[in-house]
Amino acid sequence: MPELLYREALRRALDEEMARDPNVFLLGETIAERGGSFKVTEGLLARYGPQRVIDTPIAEASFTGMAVGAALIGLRPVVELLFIDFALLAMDQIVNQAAKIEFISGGRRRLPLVIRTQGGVGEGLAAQHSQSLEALFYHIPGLKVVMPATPADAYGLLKSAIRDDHPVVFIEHKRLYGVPGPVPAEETLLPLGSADCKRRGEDVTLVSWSFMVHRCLAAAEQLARRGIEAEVLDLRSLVPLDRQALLGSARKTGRVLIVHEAVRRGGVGGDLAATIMEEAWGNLAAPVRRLAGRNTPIPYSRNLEEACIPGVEEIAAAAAELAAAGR
Amino acid sequence: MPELLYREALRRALDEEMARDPNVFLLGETIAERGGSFKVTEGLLARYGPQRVIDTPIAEASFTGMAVGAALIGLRPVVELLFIDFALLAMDQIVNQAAKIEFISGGRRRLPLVIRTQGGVGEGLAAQHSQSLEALFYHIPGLKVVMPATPADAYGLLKSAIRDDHPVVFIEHKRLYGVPGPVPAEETLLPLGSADCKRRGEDVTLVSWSFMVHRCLAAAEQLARRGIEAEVLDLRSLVPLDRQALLGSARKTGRVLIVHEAVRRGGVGGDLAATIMEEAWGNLAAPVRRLAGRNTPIPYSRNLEEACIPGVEEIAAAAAELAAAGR
Amino acid sequence: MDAAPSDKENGLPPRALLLAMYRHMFATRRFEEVCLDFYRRGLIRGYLHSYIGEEAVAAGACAALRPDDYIASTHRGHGHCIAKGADLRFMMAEILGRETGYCRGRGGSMHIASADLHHLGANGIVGGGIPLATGAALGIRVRGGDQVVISFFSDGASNNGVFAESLNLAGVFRLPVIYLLENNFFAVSTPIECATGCCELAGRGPAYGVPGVCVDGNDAIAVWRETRRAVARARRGEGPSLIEARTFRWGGHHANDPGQYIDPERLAGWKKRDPLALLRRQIDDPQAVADVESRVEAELAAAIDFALDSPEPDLPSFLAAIEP
Amino acid sequence: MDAAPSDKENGLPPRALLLAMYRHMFATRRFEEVCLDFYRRGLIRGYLHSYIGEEAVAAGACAALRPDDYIASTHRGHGHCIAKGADLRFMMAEILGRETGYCRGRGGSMHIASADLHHLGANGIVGGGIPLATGAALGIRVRGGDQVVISFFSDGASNNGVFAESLNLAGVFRLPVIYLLENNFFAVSTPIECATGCCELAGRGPAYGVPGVCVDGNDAIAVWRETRRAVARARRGEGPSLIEARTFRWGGHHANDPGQYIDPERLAGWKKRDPLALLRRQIDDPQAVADVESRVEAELAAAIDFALDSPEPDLPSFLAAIEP
Ligand SMILES: Cc1ncc(C[n+]2csc(CCOP(=O)(O)OP(=O)(O)O)c2C)c(N)n1
Ligand SMILES: Cc1ncc(C[n+]2csc(CCOP(=O)(O)OP(=O)(O)O)c2C)c(N)n1
Ligand SMILES: [Mg+2]
Ligand SMILES: [Mg+2]
Repeated sequence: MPELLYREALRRALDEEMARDPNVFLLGETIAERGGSFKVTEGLLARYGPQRVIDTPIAEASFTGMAVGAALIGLRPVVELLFIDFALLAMDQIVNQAAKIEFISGGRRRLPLVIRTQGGVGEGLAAQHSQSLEALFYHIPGLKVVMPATPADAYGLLKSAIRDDHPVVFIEHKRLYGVPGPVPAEETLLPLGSADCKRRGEDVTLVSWSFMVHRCLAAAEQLARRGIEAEVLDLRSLVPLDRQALLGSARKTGRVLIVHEAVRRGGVGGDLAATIMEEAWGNLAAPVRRLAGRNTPIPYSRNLEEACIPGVEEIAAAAAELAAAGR
Repeated sequence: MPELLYREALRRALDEEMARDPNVFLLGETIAERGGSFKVTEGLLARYGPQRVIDTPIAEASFTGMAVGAALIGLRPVVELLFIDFALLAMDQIVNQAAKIEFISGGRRRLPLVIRTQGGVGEGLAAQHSQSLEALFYHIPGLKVVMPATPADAYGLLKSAIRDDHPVVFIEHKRLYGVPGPVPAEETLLPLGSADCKRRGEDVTLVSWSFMVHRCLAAAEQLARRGIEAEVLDLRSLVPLDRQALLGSARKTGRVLIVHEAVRRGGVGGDLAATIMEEAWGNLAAPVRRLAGRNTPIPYSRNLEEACIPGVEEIAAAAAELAAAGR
Repeated sequence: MDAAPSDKENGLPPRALLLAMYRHMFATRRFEEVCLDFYRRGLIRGYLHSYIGEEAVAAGACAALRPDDYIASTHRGHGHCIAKGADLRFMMAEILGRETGYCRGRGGSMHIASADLHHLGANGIVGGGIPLATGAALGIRVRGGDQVVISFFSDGASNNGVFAESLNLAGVFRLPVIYLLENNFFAVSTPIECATGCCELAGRGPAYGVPGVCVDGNDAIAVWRETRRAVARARRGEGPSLIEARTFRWGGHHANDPGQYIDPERLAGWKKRDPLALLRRQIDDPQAVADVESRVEAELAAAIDFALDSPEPDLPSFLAAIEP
Repeated sequence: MDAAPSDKENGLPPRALLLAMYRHMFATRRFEEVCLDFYRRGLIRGYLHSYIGEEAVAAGACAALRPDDYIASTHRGHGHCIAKGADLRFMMAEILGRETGYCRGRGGSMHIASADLHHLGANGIVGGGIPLATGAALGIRVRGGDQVVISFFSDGASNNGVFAESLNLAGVFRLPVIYLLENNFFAVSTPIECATGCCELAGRGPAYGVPGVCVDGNDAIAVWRETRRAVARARRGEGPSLIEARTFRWGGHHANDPGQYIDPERLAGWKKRDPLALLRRQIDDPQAVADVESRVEAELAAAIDFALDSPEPDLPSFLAAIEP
């Protein structure tokens, strides 16, 4: 399989879908001429022209709303919000409009809309450019939430998101754009709502998504050297959620550690942990544990910044403790 | 103790704090001349004048941001967002500005700001005027979240929120404004972060806040007639959270039902349930259960609307089942 | 702020169009009267915002559209919906929360929408529909075609950021959208002078490269004429327009608001310029008008029967459709 | 768009003020040069937006303020901060992420703020500071006093809704705030003609009842003069002003952006009008200028030493301060 960077995999998905369906078009800030701040859309202006690759002024609320309006008349817009932090300027259009329109119409309208954005800590960008806000969208009926961790997943899930008839918030990670990985040479779609077991193990389950999947895999390697076999489940999409995979692994190992980068309080991990404990109560050897972002805005200084999110050692230590619990 | 309506209790809090501290002022849509859509601010214009009771144009993002700016220079603004749904227009100012400013300054600045708003289902106002969105603020470090259920709590907590040096999102409920209750005649402050046990019981704990507290109390009455003694814990503030009261009651009864009106997926209940199960694992006779809003935008039609949130019977049934579990 | 209209553009609309406009205005007036009555009798819940007094704006503007053009509407949207050709039965059923309504009872008055009518939706968020309309215009451009979009909203919404943003976006992209600002001088109880330092709202257009004109919003023909010009411009690919139509609502903000803050004399002055009476005079054919009116009355009676006979939405199927 | 200035208003600023402006501009220029160098050497992380080329705007505007007046700034904020009187030591320490910085290393370049300086903060959100500045002006009004606020932002931000909303709010409430739009003709790589259909940005003021003027942003004295007039107006309680100052950045959007999209000839033209050279000519006193420059160099050298010698923030105490 050829190797692609995460950003290249995303670009390939956009390219293929734009070639396939003339209703697909892109809009966002500096995505055309400049190819996007993270270079995902590079080259697409040249291929598809300024009618379908559109640079917008800095007006997040309205250009997001415009994508909603275009979707309402049957187009398939893919709008880019440069940082998920900036999605906060467009929340009315995302939550009050995009998420509600299908329901409000009694199911008579379809809203095929993808909102691409990216989040996460890691480049010294401080409190307004480093948030992980998937929980805000996860809570809103009418939105799907997809968060790929690898180039192959980014590719296959973005294609499915574009073909999906409903609004999808597609959250990338700023630290993943330069990460390489194998991507199938032939066209491949991955269904939204299927988790991927990225490592099999019997002793403990690490549940994660996006950038933290890589830390979980690294932690699992460490654990293996200590004789602990961790299963690493990458949820890939939070809505729809692959409950079967989640509960299946939880029942199998009886020990679950949920790892996410977003702040722990009110993070998606709480919902998942509660769900697992409600549904797999009898199979659990210990309560589900959560390792997540600390309850703080993200600081600028390097040494503080890194301490805000779970590290590999920390994951391995928590998993090891959990693996030993109740034995 | 005199009886006041919830709206009157809020008004009294505003009135007393404005009389006490000239830095306190109010701004929002139609709060002055018209006394607010829910009549909370009625009469305050006459007492404090248009300099301190300010009607704004329909520009939620900016007038919320203005409250932040005023707080930054030492005022104590209380800004009203008519519906919590409209807070979605001001999320950048609330989350990227208000919640971050103190931290960003290395703790050198203070932001004494109260955002009053109201949420909830119940008047046929449909999908854009009925949401319960506390989970969005609960997840954001730097914000406090207060949700009173009774006139006395509304009074005492709003006073504390205004005196607090940090941003507080103060969420009222549209169905409570006309509810009466005793309020102490003398000035009283209730600390933020202390839960109130509104009914004692040994068999099962009902954890709730805002409007659902009343349904839990009604359900507890029903349960009592069946010989089940439910404890009803009103959290009153979600941030800060009274962990001691929450875990104490959970350990005592070993059976916890969390009831909230907000959508279950990603609701605050998941976080609380996970926390209780992690911390009180050994004391629980059954997994913590959640009863919450259904995963849908709120419909207009009366029969559908009411079915979207937990009803008294449903709470009583779930609590009874829980009380029987593990016996 | 715009060149003087040519003679041809100042001509009267064809007679059929005049009667169609009147039909929409009369239907709106009567529909609203029935709704207000139903509201007082507890048959309608939630917010009900009456368009009475402003009918000429929707009727005049929509008369300049083709059926395949789009509109986006507001919380005060019944008039737009009727003028875009709505079936009164499905409208009434929606407002009464019935399964047969445009939105199967899920939306209610503030959310009526219909793909068939090319109606993008009423909106409970002030200003919320403006970006949607702008985006529909962008969508038209992307897929090719000469449709246009009208975005209806009022003075209050024009102080919200999305109006400025959208105006700017449409201006720079030269999108086929007409911003129809229904200046009724109030946002709830807030008079326009208390909401802005510059009440000449049409002037906001040029600040973003969009021509702006002000028109008598009680004169359906005047509204039609300006809209027609703006529509033609948009169809030619020359971009957006802003039309400020000055009008007045005859009651409070919603059915529950007595509107005491409205100066009675001022209101009386506006009522003297009743848009329906004005258009009747311009049509100058009492018999034709009476025919229209009686057809509307029959249609409305049928709509009421239809709606009241329709079932409420089915709870089990609603619940079954909710995703886990 | 404004009455012609009176003779007195056209006068030159006092000599001390001229030298103070020059001091701020030179300090900004040199500070930025050091920062760019540190960035390339990996000592500064995150985004670093240089103000080189635009120094006259901040220096001219802040020269019209009292120390107790406020400013709100942007992602491109070093110049504003220096012109408001910042200590280069604490600035440099912040940008290097040290405990001794203005924000104890928590904020970095995009978030410098200081209550002592009456600096409401730089901002990572384009347009984010505009409502804050407007609110500070409201706060001044509420508590009484004659302070004023300057809100700095650039052309890109002027297309965001909060600009229009805030302009309107300040206009209707007649708040003591000056909107200082630094039109540098680009938002990242997007030229202004691609971001708006009307590039005369000062014209947006009158659309909201706020007077707007356009000024040469490379001429510190011209900026000072217009700002002084606007400040006087605001202090008299006559309300807000919009000043569009046209200027140009000499590099890419941030330290990492080569800015290839900038036409080299155009840039060369702007460089010929170097704001520092311009002001030096107006001061016309090489010795005084040299004195200022050498004092700044010494100050800067001390600031660099101070910052590099300062400790990074302490991790355990950071962690201990986090609420559960
Ligand atoms: C974003 C938002 N803010 C506030 C409201 C509450 N609200 C409903 S209608 C209205 C007044 C709108 O005034 P205007 O835009 O002039 O419309 P009109 O009612 O005059 O048609 C307000 C404030 C809302 N629905 N949405
Ligand atoms: C709300 C928001 N959108 C987008 C960005 C990303 N961004 C940072 S600076 C910038 C350009 C700003 O242009 P302008 O306002 O003209 O300021 P200048 O850089 O010219 O000083 C953009 C788009 C942001 N920080 N905030
Ligand atoms: Mg109005
Ligand atoms: Mg710029």
